[in-house]
Amino acid sequence: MAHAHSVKRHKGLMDWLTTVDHKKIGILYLLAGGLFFGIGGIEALLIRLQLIKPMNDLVSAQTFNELITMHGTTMIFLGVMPVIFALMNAVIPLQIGARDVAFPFLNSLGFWTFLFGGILLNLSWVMGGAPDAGWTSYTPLSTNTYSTTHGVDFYTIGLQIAGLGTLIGGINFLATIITMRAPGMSFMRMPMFTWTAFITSAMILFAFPAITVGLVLLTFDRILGANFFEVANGGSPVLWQHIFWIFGHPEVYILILPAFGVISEVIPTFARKRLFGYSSMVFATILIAFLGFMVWAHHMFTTGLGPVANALFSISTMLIAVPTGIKIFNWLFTMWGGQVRFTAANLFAIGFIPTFVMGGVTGVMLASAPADYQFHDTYFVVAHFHYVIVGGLVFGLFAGLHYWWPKMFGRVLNETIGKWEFWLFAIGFHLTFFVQHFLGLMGMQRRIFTYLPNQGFDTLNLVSTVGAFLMGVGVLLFLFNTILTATKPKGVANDPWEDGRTLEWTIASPPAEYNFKQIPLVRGIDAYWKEKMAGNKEMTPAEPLGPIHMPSPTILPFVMSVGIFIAGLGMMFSKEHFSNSFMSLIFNNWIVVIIGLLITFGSMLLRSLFDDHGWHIEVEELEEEGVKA
Amino acid sequence: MTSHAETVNGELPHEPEKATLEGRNKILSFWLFLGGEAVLFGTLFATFLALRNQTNDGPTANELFQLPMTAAATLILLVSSLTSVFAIQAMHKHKVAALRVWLMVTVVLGLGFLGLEIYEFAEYVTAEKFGMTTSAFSSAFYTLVGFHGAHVAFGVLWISVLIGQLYKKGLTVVTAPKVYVSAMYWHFIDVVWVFIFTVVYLLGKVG
Amino acid sequence: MSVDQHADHDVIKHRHRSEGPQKHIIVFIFSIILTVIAFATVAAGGVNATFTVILLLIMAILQVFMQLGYWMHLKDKGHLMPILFMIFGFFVAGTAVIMALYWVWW
Amino acid sequence: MKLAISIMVVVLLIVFAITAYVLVKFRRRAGQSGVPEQVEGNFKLEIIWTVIPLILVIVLAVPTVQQVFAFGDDHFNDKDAVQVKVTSHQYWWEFEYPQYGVKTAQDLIIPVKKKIAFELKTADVLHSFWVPSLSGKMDTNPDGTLNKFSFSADKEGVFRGKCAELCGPSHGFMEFKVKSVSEASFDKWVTAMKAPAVLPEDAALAEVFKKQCLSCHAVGDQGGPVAPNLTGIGSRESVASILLNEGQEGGKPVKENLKTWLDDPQAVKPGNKMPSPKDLGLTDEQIDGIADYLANYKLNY
Repeated sequence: MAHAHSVKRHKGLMDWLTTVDHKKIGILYLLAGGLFFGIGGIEALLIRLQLIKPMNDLVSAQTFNELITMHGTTMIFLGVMPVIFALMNAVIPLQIGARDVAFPFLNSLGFWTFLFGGILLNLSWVMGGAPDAGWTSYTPLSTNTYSTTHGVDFYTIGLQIAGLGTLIGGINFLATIITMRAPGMSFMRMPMFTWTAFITSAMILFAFPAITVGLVLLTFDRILGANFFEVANGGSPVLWQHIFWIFGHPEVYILILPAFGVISEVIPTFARKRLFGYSSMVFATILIAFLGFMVWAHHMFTTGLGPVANALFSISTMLIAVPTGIKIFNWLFTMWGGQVRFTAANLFAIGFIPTFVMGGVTGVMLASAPADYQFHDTYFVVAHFHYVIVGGLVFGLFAGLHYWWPKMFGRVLNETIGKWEFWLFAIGFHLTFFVQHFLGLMGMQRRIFTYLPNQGFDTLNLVSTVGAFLMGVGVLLFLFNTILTATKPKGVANDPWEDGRTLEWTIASPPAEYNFKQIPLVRGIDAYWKEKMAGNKEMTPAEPLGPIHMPSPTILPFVMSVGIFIAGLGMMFSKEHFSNSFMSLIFNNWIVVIIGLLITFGSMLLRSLFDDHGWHIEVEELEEEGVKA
Repeated sequence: MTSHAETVNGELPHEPEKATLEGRNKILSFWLFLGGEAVLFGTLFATFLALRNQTNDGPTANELFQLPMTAAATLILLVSSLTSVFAIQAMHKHKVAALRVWLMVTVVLGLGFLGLEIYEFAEYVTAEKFGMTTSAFSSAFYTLVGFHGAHVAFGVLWISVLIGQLYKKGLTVVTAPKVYVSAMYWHFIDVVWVFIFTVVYLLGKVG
Repeated sequence: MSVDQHADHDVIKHRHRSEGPQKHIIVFIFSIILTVIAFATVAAGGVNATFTVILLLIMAILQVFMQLGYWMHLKDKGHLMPILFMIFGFFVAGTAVIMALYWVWW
Repeated sequence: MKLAISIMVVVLLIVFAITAYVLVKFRRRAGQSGVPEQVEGNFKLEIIWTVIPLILVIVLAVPTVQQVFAFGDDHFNDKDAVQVKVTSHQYWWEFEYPQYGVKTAQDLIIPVKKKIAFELKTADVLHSFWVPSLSGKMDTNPDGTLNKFSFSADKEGVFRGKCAELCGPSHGFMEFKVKSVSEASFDKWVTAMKAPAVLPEDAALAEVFKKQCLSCHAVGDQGGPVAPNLTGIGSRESVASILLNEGQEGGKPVKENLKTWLDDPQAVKPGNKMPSPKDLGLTDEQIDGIADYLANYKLNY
């Protein structure tokens, strides 16, 4: 094994298409997430423009429904999920002291599958109309009878493909965190972000199969004429709601938990104080995840499940307030007695706390079924979930991006612009969504494309729209900041915030391909901080310097994803009537689907038949780089 | 991490599937995957249970199902599960030839099961006028049992590819985890079938 | 693998080799018996329906436990994570089934 | 709900106060270099902020459960309840009073202070029946999952009703009105509804109306059930639920609204199922005549 295999090292575009390096895949996730976040943001601004005044006719009713559907779907599945995965990819292996993830190949496959699913979904805009039944796609509105374009097909197939990618990513991170931790890093010494990534991945594992089934059933209804949700033939629309929310509620915790993790990293660093109540934080995270699977029907109080179900789900939902409260107070007491520094990252993290608490208290109010009969499907709900998802998750993501940007790119984002971003975004956010609580209480339902005057909605909607544009400016500033920073020279210190506590700050920014020359020995929670306090400059290595085995880059994940993409398109149009006879031939006979699947399974076969021996970075090379550094 | 030392000395360890970190990772994450599969099939079962009485004037479970055929399918799959246990035992004893034979028996039994299922479905569609579009019950039935059937088909293909690799590459620390994982998959298929014959067929007969 | 296992490789190997197929054949026979009980109860008919349902479910769960434990080695050491994840998988699947039984029609 | 809001406001104030205090008191000062004490946690504090929220949750849960069960009671067969079967359509509401043998659309007439017991059903996609100022909402589901609930209006007046579940392009326009009237008026209304249909006086126009409109709509004892019942449409609060009639803020004369609607239904309510009268071959004069007839088709109650 000592002898090194020669390996093709790609340059430029090919390098990015074939990379299996978690740090590069993290950047790819960030780019893809940024793209979809931008698309979702533009959709949001169009929605707000349409609602700026009563009886507005900027967009048609149909277009508006497409906009809200795509805004929700894009933001949830394609906008914030990949940014979460970007941070997880960029940080988790470093935090646990690993050279890579457990399955570099799967990591790449997960990304490309996700990306092609997202592209497929967004192609709907130019291929005959976007989905229009809401991001929840309640049946029968989303069945063939009432949604006659291919929009919902793009939704079902695109999300299945993107979901597959997410699931693969989730399993990869679970395995990575379980088996790849550095010596000495027990579960109870893992950084909080790693913990939340672990729990989030577990939730992905258990929640995504449910939505996959739901989407398969809806696809079968729409394409194969099955009757799962066809009322006339015995199907049940309520069943769709259950399946959707059995996935859907865990999904929102999948989103928020990583934000909790980011906050738990950023606040201690900038307060120069260890996380208060680490064990109770871990416990609270697990409890939230567990309860998250038992509250789904609180989205269905008005469906009419009956008093027993409504009472049960009311109580289980309220219980979630307890572990969440634990977290809030732990963060506050982390800062208590510390030395809080107001960097851009920390501003977002601190801003997260009151904002998220506001989303939390409206959540408890919604948890009460009798009150929800009034609140449900109004702008009160819209305000609530934007407070937790934007005020919670997106604040958390911005905190994380500012915090780890130097580790990912070797450059610190401009702090002054960063602070402007925060204030614009935060003020815009509250302007947009705070007033929506009152709109909801006054009786404005969600998902209406316009509203009659004289209901007292006009001014508040105008304020909301103005706020949305302020948020938009904040996001543009962030974009500008990243571009500006990219023009600056690389080369920040290993620990640019000077108070880094975890392993990622012990290595170069950005880290070498192999992350750790020698795997570090972990002696306690906040491993790096512990060494610092003991007066050490570096971690104690847990192994002698030796050749490092690296996985080979490969194009197969990309090809496999292209195959799935083709099969998905083929599936969608299999019942379409084409004027072109060649198109009818290949689509109506499932030839396209078969070609797509052959590409995918063929690549899988290739992967199985030809072992990847990888390649080695030799000791001499490592030492050379050591000298250079 | 002792994995490297074990592969270097050239001799295959007792449990070759767990000799390398890659192998152990593979097995662990396959378990995780099976946890997700449990939810997948759980949701399909839930769908079936919710729609089991929605027959829309089409055939009902009681009219449709023939116990002898289900019993035969059950026996075939159960035996194939046992043969894949034998395959793993052969692997642990480094008897590559026996391993290949047991895997082949498993594949043949899997094909037998698939044949029975296809025959059953064809019978329902032609003789009983019970197709995917007949009723909500029929959709749920074909989707649940069909998903399981697709899993069996994939398993058959997968194990066949592995048999080929065992001929070409022999039993190594790279091929062993693959064989082990495929056996886990095969057992899981059998576990799902236990629930299918109970919930779909037997409880369908009970009504 | 612990250190003494390495030290005494041959003995270990021998001990492992002696692990024969008996255990698995017993599991197989058990599975067959449980299956036969289930099929026979239904085929015989006339038994109280509620009782049959409960009996069938018990037979199925017993069989699944045996196969997971022995054939898939979940009862062996070092399977904490697989056990945790399988339990939670079955838990989520179970909630879905409860949903289907009680909260879809009213 | 007041209890919930007050508890939540208190929680918010506490968190905001602690946040503000921490941010002011413990900001890093220039030249500060020492390392603060690394506190692992505080068992007592952690217990406190676990137990207190738990108690608050219990305080909230008890009334919630009581209300859930109270709301879940079925009053449909109460002796003194007025039964109303609501059927929702894309994008209009049908109200049937089985005790009186009356069917109407869009304007739900109810006697004040009496319990109105609803049975909710949809004819197509899911909708949700909601009168914000009178009660919470309930989904309208297909057969097998029908919902029942009840409310009563304390005072006479007109209340806005809405659809709260996305149901297609005109979801936002799927409104209705609840008109709470005295019991005497209600009885008069029922009698008026059961009176024989009044058709256009002009025989030719009546023929056109019967042929083109009554194939789907109904007036009195004539016509079909597919589209909204038009009996007494002249005295309703709106045309097509969003063209408000005189008497409401921003309202216009009934006839004008009817003409707007008949002129191009799709322009008023995108995606609705009504064919354009012009496409059916009606002339402008005929449309005008029908609008005039409908505007004057009033019920006296």
